[in-house]
Amino acid sequence: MSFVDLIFLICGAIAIFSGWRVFCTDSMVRASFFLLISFIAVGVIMLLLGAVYLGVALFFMMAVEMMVMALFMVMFMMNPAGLNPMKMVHQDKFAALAGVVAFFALSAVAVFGDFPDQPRPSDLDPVVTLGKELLGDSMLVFESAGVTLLATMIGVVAMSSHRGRYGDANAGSRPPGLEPGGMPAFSGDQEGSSGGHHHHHH
Amino acid sequence: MSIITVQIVAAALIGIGLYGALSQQSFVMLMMGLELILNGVMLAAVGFWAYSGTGIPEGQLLTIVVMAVMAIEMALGFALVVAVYRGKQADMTEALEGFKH
Amino acid sequence: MAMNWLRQLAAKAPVPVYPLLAGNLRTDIQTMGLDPRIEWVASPRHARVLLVAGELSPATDRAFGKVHDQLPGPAASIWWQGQPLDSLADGATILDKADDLGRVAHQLQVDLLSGKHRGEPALCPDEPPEPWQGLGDIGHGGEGMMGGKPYGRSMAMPTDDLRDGLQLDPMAFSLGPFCSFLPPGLEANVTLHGDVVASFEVCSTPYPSLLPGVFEKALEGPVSITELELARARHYLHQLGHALWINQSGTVAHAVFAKARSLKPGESLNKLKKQLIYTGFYRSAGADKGVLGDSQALMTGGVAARACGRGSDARVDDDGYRSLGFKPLVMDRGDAAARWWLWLEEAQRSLQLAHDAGPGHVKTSNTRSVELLRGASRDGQLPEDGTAMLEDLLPGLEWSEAMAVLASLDLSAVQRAGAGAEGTL
Amino acid sequence: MELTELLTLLIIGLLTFAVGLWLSGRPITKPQYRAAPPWPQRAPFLGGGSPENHAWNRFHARYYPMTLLLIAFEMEMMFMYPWAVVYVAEGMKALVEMGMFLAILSVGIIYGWREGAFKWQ
Amino acid sequence: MTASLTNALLVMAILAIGVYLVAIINRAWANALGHSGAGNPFTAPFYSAASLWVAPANTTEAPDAMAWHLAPVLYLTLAAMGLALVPWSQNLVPVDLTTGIVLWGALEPLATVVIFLHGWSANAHLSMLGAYRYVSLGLSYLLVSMFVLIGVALPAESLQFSAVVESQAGLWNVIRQPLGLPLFLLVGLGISFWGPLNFADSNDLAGGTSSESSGRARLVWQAGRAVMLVAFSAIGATAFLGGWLGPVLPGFVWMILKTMVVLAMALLLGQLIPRFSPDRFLTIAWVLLLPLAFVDLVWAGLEALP
Repeated sequence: MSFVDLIFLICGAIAIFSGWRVFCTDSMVRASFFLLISFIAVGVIMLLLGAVYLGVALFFMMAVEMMVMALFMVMFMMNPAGLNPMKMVHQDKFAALAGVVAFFALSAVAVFGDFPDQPRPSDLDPVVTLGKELLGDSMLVFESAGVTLLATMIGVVAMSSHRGRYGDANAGSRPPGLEPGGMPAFSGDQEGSSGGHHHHHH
Repeated sequence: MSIITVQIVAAALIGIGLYGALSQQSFVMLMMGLELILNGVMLAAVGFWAYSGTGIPEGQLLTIVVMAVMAIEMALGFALVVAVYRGKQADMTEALEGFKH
Repeated sequence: MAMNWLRQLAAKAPVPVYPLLAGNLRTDIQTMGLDPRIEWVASPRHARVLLVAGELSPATDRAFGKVHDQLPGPAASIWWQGQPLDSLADGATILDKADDLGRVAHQLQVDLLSGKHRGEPALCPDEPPEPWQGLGDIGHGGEGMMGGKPYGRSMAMPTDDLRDGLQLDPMAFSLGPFCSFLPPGLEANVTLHGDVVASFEVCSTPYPSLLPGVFEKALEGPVSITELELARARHYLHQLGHALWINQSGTVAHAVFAKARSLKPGESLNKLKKQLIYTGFYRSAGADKGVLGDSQALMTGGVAARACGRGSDARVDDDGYRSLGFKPLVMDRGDAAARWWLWLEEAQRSLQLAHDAGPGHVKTSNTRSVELLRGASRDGQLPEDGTAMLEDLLPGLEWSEAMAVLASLDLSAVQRAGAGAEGTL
Repeated sequence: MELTELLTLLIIGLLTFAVGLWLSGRPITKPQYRAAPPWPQRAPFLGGGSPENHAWNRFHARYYPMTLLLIAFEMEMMFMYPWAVVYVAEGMKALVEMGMFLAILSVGIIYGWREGAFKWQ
Repeated sequence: MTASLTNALLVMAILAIGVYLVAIINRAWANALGHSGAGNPFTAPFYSAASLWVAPANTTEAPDAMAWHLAPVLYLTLAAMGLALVPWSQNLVPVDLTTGIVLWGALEPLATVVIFLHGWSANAHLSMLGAYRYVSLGLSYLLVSMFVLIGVALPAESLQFSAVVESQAGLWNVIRQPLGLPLFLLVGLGISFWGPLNFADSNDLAGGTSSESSGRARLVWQAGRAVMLVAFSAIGATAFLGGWLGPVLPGFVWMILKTMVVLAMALLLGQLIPRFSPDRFLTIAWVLLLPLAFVDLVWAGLEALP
């Protein structure tokens, strides 16, 4: 077993272990950062596979995304630090079964499938080929990504902003019905009052 | 490290992610599950790219597209969480059902 | 006792001291901090020695105990201008002269590091804020999602937000009276939404500031304007230095305090003024916040009122000042930066007045109405405490802005130390 | 070879981590179970005041619209790095394409600015 | 393997010297600005470090114990990894990654995560405020930093720091892309939360994220900040001041000199400029600095075209 194999095994184990920890830790902040660790481990595997750009880029993309994830976790989750232990799951058994089935099915594909198994050319520079591709054949992908991201940005601002163009985003909506210490109430009588954000009824 | 081991790791990530996405009540935790699935997909894509023998850039491009999907999913997901919370002060997936008129 | 080499090195470091002000003594503390053998720290966690300045009142005993116990032990206290607490009186270090602090603190540090001084006993009982052990599934003390008191404290419940429509948990706590970033003695119940102040309720007002000796005398009879104005300039520079420190310009603040220690009549503060302008101090956090309303400005008086365009300055009623061609300095912006600006301008002008008054030994003539460091005395009436206005002024401000606004206002009541008592001069 | 560089980076990371762990001393991991500083010392510092609740609660991060914009906008960095490498080789074409891309995204930034996304909510 | 180890030890040595250097320069500036208590710049850092070393550790009532313990260590580690990317001379590059610029870009948000964890894990109010405030800064200077560094990657046609240095053989980037270095200085103050951008550990929060920590944990935290500042200065010198390039003197001497120039500039700014309001800095970063970074990039792009 070579050194690379060893590091691959360690990183694979870290990625899977911390991915699993995400769903069994009480603290939301910990959960987000366990996910980040999982991503970082995958990024290291990518580096080992020779994807020098994607591996490193995964670090910065995911560091930002998980930071934001943690922010929103803490903003909107009750008991964000898991001071009281909790388990907020439904259809637990079914979900676990689905996960296991998916794992075995995909592994079977990996083991029994017939994939090319040759190392990539040693003189290949992954960053340069990617750049050429972006400016050449896949230019459409590139530019349409720009438009999609623009749409996302506008949608995000419109949905989350309080000071909407047409006044308060929640003007006319009723105060929420939450019993102190209880679960959030979402009874039907509150519907129809949410006139401020009808634009995301897709 | 070979294509098979890499794909098995990816499969495990996808499996765990699927479990999370199906079981979690909270919308933000559900997104974590989705992220984990996409994490596995990205790893698989890079694995195929690395062992394809040609190093065609499409493999990398696929990974980037997955990342973009992830970013968009997260941004829109959180914006939705904010909007729902503003109206109902809830972050549960069930609360979203109120929006399915 | 023998010390290992690390402790010997550590003993040579400036003593980290947390200043606990049990009286309105910030100016003195700032001057004492010029001693290179000590270093004021912002949190008691960073300190090895606690300096208790002033006389503790029984009302603050509990709060004192809390801060005292938050120094990581072994730690010890130095008492200055006040009697040690009974429980700590045994072997207490008492400081007689402010200049001695460096030597005394250093000796205490050596004793603490060498183990000769074993540290002071804790004042609060060693138990969690609420009993928690044994409750809940894992003995954490809470149950359900938000219920109980996990780990000894309860969890917050959401409330309406003041700006945004999101109902999230407020952060509520009481602050003070021994916070280095609040006026000494100010105790407040603060509610934060995010890091924006949602409510600021004053529980106990800051310690009254005692008039410096020369101002005492000015209320009794004529005093030399030179002396009076030098004291004034020093005071304003110290205020400005505190604002600089709050805004993370510790080095500049230190230099300002050093300058204030040895002010000379006629000295120019132009260099400092330019430096503050060019480094953007007047545009730092909170600079454009804290605009006082009319009644608030009148209540505060002095510089704060003049920064709001109210030209009241008792010095215009004084023949001594009139003979020097005195005119009040007025600005009309009324925000924190305007007050900082005027502090420096007033200090500069005071130095000029001190210089002009010097040769002829011009004296004050009006004892009925004297311009004090904050506001004016009218017929023996001294300015009263104005901290109540903070309850209107601070809500809505982001935390650092709120703290900067606090550092731009001097709201404590003014008191006479009594005839003949020594002031801060 | 890239792997050697990565190995060096790994060694540096691990070495610093180990040194840092040693420097920061023995951890007080479970304060409630082990000999730890006394309770009053561990109370949050509020200058003599006391908190009503835990600090850990639903905190209103007032810059949240910015973070959402950032997630979307940051995606564009993924495209920019490979673009930068081939920029000189591709010349004017690369400049125009990236200019278009950035111009599109700038619209999003300007929109966000107009809607007050870069302010404390 | 041997080469890797030697390089790693070299970086560790630079790390230790760097912390000392930051302490010296900072005190020297303080003395120059009229701070009488800064002490002898050469010996005082040792005393202060020893003082922190012997101070007892602290913890809080219910901290996230693992994060509380690891955050300072991780911050130091990130700083060391940043330092590892610096090419000290043509032949002396500890880690010459082909995507070094991207890795530096990744260290910044990772540092944000760690700083947030440091403030969060204490479960104390003032440190939490510092942590949240820092995140708003950390997430908004990030794009500026990335654009500015992509600007220097354009003429180099590479994301490798050594290639960036070689591309400056004709003219340094500080002249070719005049907006780059000033913008990057702000990034440096941000990543090490120094001076005007010290939102995390500020005086108005009684020390912010470190208000609850003491002793050796605090020593590691402060050392991490210093190393981060050194790493940033060295990267700045590499990207804008031509790295090891220079006449007469050997390359690494030039590199050290240039690093010290950037470091001294950052430290001076840190002492002179008061802290920004977090609220306002958010707006400034997106509305002023980001467009300026765009301009810098376009400038760099037009300049790099043959």
